[in-house]
Amino acid sequence: MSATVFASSALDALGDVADGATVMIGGFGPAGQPAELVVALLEQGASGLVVVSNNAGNGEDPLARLIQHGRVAKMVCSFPRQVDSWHFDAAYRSGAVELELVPQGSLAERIRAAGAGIGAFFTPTGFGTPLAEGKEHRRIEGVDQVLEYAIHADVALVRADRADGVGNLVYRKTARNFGPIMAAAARRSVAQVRDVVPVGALDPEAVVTPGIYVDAVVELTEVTSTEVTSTAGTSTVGAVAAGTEGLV
Amino acid sequence: MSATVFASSALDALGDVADGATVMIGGFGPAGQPAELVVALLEQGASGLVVVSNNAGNGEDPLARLIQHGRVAKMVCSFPRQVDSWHFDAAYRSGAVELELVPQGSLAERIRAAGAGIGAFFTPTGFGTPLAEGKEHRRIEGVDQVLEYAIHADVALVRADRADGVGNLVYRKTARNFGPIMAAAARRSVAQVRDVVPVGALDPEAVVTPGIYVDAVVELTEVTSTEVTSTAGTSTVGAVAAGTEGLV
Amino acid sequence: MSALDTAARRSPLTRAQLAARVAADIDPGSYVNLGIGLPTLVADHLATASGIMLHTENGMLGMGPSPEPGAVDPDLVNAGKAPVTELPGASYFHQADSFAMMRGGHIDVCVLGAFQVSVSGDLANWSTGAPDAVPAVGGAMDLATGARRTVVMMSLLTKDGAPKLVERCTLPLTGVGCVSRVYTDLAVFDVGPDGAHVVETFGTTHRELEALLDLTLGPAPGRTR
Amino acid sequence: MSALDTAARRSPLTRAQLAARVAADIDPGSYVNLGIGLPTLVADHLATASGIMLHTENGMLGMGPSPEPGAVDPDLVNAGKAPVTELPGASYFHQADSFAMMRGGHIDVCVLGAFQVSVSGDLANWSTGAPDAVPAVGGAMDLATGARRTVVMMSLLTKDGAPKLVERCTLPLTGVGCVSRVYTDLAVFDVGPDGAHVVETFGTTHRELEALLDLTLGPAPGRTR
Repeated sequence: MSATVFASSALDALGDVADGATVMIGGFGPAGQPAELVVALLEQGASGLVVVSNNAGNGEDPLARLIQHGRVAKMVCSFPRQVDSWHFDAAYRSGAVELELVPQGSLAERIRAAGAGIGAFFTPTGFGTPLAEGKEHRRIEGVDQVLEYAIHADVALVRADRADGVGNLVYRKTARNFGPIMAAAARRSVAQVRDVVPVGALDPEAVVTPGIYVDAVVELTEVTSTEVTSTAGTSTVGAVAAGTEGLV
Repeated sequence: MSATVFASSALDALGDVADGATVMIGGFGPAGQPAELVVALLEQGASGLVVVSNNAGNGEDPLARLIQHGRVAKMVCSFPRQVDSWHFDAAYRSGAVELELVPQGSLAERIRAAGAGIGAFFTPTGFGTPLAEGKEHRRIEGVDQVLEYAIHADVALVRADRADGVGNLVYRKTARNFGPIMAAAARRSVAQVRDVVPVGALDPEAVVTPGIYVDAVVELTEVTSTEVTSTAGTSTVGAVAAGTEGLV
Repeated sequence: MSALDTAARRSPLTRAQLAARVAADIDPGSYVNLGIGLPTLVADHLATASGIMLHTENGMLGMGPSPEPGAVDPDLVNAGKAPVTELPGASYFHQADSFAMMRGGHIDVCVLGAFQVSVSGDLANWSTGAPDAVPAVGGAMDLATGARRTVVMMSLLTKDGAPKLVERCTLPLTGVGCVSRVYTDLAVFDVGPDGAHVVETFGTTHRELEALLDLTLGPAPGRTR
Repeated sequence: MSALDTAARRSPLTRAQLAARVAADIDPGSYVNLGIGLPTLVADHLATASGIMLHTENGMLGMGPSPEPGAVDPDLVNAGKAPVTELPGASYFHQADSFAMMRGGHIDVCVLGAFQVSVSGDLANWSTGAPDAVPAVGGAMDLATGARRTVVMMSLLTKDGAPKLVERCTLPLTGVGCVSRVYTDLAVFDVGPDGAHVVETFGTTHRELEALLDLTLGPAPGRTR
């Protein structure tokens, strides 16, 4: 990709997104979610979107509102059901949004495959389960494996910690999650960062996303993010938690 | 893998290698080659080895000598022919060593696949060429692709720059090359490093190979390495260089 | 096992005792993933000197316990999206690398919760099968099949008293034949191609378990029934 | 093109002029991979202010020129294993990531040498087909098919005077239909599904080229023959 552009607002960085576009949105819940870029996408107005993201929004966060406002035709994700994913729940139950449920590791690897020019791969994950129904499979070296295809996107929205002047990115802790692979998988990648530093200020050995994967950067010093609950366990979500309710 | 062991010599770090074992050896030419570990492999005595390495030795370096001494039954590599690869050349022409030639990117991806639990993948590289003959292929999203399988190993020998007390590794510049993916692809991975630092001395954001992939580390402060020619161009090697000899 | 007093063996295990029992089987220096929910309790029973490193599939090795109030970092969370801390020797990586670590068989032990486990080691822990539920899977399938050793930690019976160790899972599967051991409040079982074997009982007997579960259970290895 | 004076167009290009001609077509801010051998000369003709970043497939973006004598770092080499330097904004990555960058279509331009190129854009640059040669491929196939735009830089004729732009490659292929433009000492050609078109000539004519190559060549886009 050609040189990274530095934008003065999230909306400028976002640029044009067509109706029906496939948009990858980074983050694992609130950690690493590019909240301001998703707000810009809300403002920008594109609809009929296919959104690829691990979760389907929490509470009233921007991704949840994007779904609430009927802008998302389909979600490709691994864990849409959370304690506070009411907007997705309602849209899904009403049939307003389609869901492609993908095991998290297969989702990650399919996104990586797109960025890496790999058309498809065989993975053991999901074999023999409902999520592999209808999918091609074969036994390789004694292990049954399912064929999974690359997921490409038109636009990726990610949040990083810092960018340098050529668009190299570094992240913070577990907020790294989907950012690096999504930035590589989309035709156009947009990063919101806390800080833009001069070229040469990032250690070349520690760059996580080389600038080649980054088309636009916007510096947003005041990154809002949904509050993380401060007590371990209270935000424990989903099937396994529910499954263990009956214990002892 | 369980906790990383810190050995006092390359031979101790190497441990037992069985005859017929598949051994991955890091490095791109001399850069990143774990020379002392290959010397230890020479001493250790295993034969009938399948060696996975980008090149097949330079001059009298340890990998070249391993081939010279008849210890290698098969090489899996992308670029065995170099100006100074006389030991491999002789062994190949005499039929003493078998060669599986793999495009460099497919070699890297097949090694990564082994570490990542991916059985096989479709890649456009090599389609329609002699290196894809007899391989399964199909058209995915309009691109013809070849099915390539993971390459596993019994042992990986890599060179890193520093290790911390739990086996996390960082590399130096382009010596990183095959180290990280080979360390992940082998049942047992051994790293020679210039320096062992205390736990906590490496930035968790900049660890390249987490200690989970490293079974043994040996600190070798005096790392010998084959001299790199000091003038760009004189070590230019191989087909393309030969192909341009006729120009103007 | 050594962490449990003999009294515990004479009655069903509490959640904490069960967590201690699971922890006692984890070798020092292991790399471990603890599934969300009940398995997270195991962390409290791992000796700090054990050198055990915790993996969280959202992209970290060397995960530490919950932070002190006021020290919460929204960029540092576990797979349940709860705040955690970083221990010395930690490392961060992206999602594809994190699941490569799981799928590639590098995690020594993964401890998961379950709705059902079959005697052959099939696991059902991601879907209740309720037709109106919003489906969600997360990393459950990758965790189940990726680790070198996947064990389950659960109550042996549902709240309604139905067995969760079963001949054949009736709920949607997470993975086929992936579980090797099942730790419950009433007993520890090995499961696999040879069926279920009782390893240890807590306040019950082999015969009572067979009646409770309506299963034929083999004896622990090296024991006769 | 602007880097060449008009005199150059009246005679075959020297290697340096050819390198300048290739460089003139590379947009500022591009990410570029220069194959080993002749294409490395292109680096000398890229304006330092152009913001062009060089990729070397052994694991680096932001590669700089050869070091001063005495400043050679054996850990910092290019794909030809010759020592290079690091420019500000550089980054390092492992081999799988480096070839993902190539294969995934992220490199804007890749400049390669060739033994033969066909009018449809097939490339042969890794094997002379000699039965006694030790085969070696390196990154040639990945480079040929991975970049957004793959161009070839070569002499139009072999030392023996045989054409290297051909109807159909007779040497083992590196990639099928992967080349879009061919820069030679005598002319620049576009190649692809519609066959070969002459873009520009140096000291020769369209008609002379057709005779020399024994090919039917289309005119440059927007021109009649």
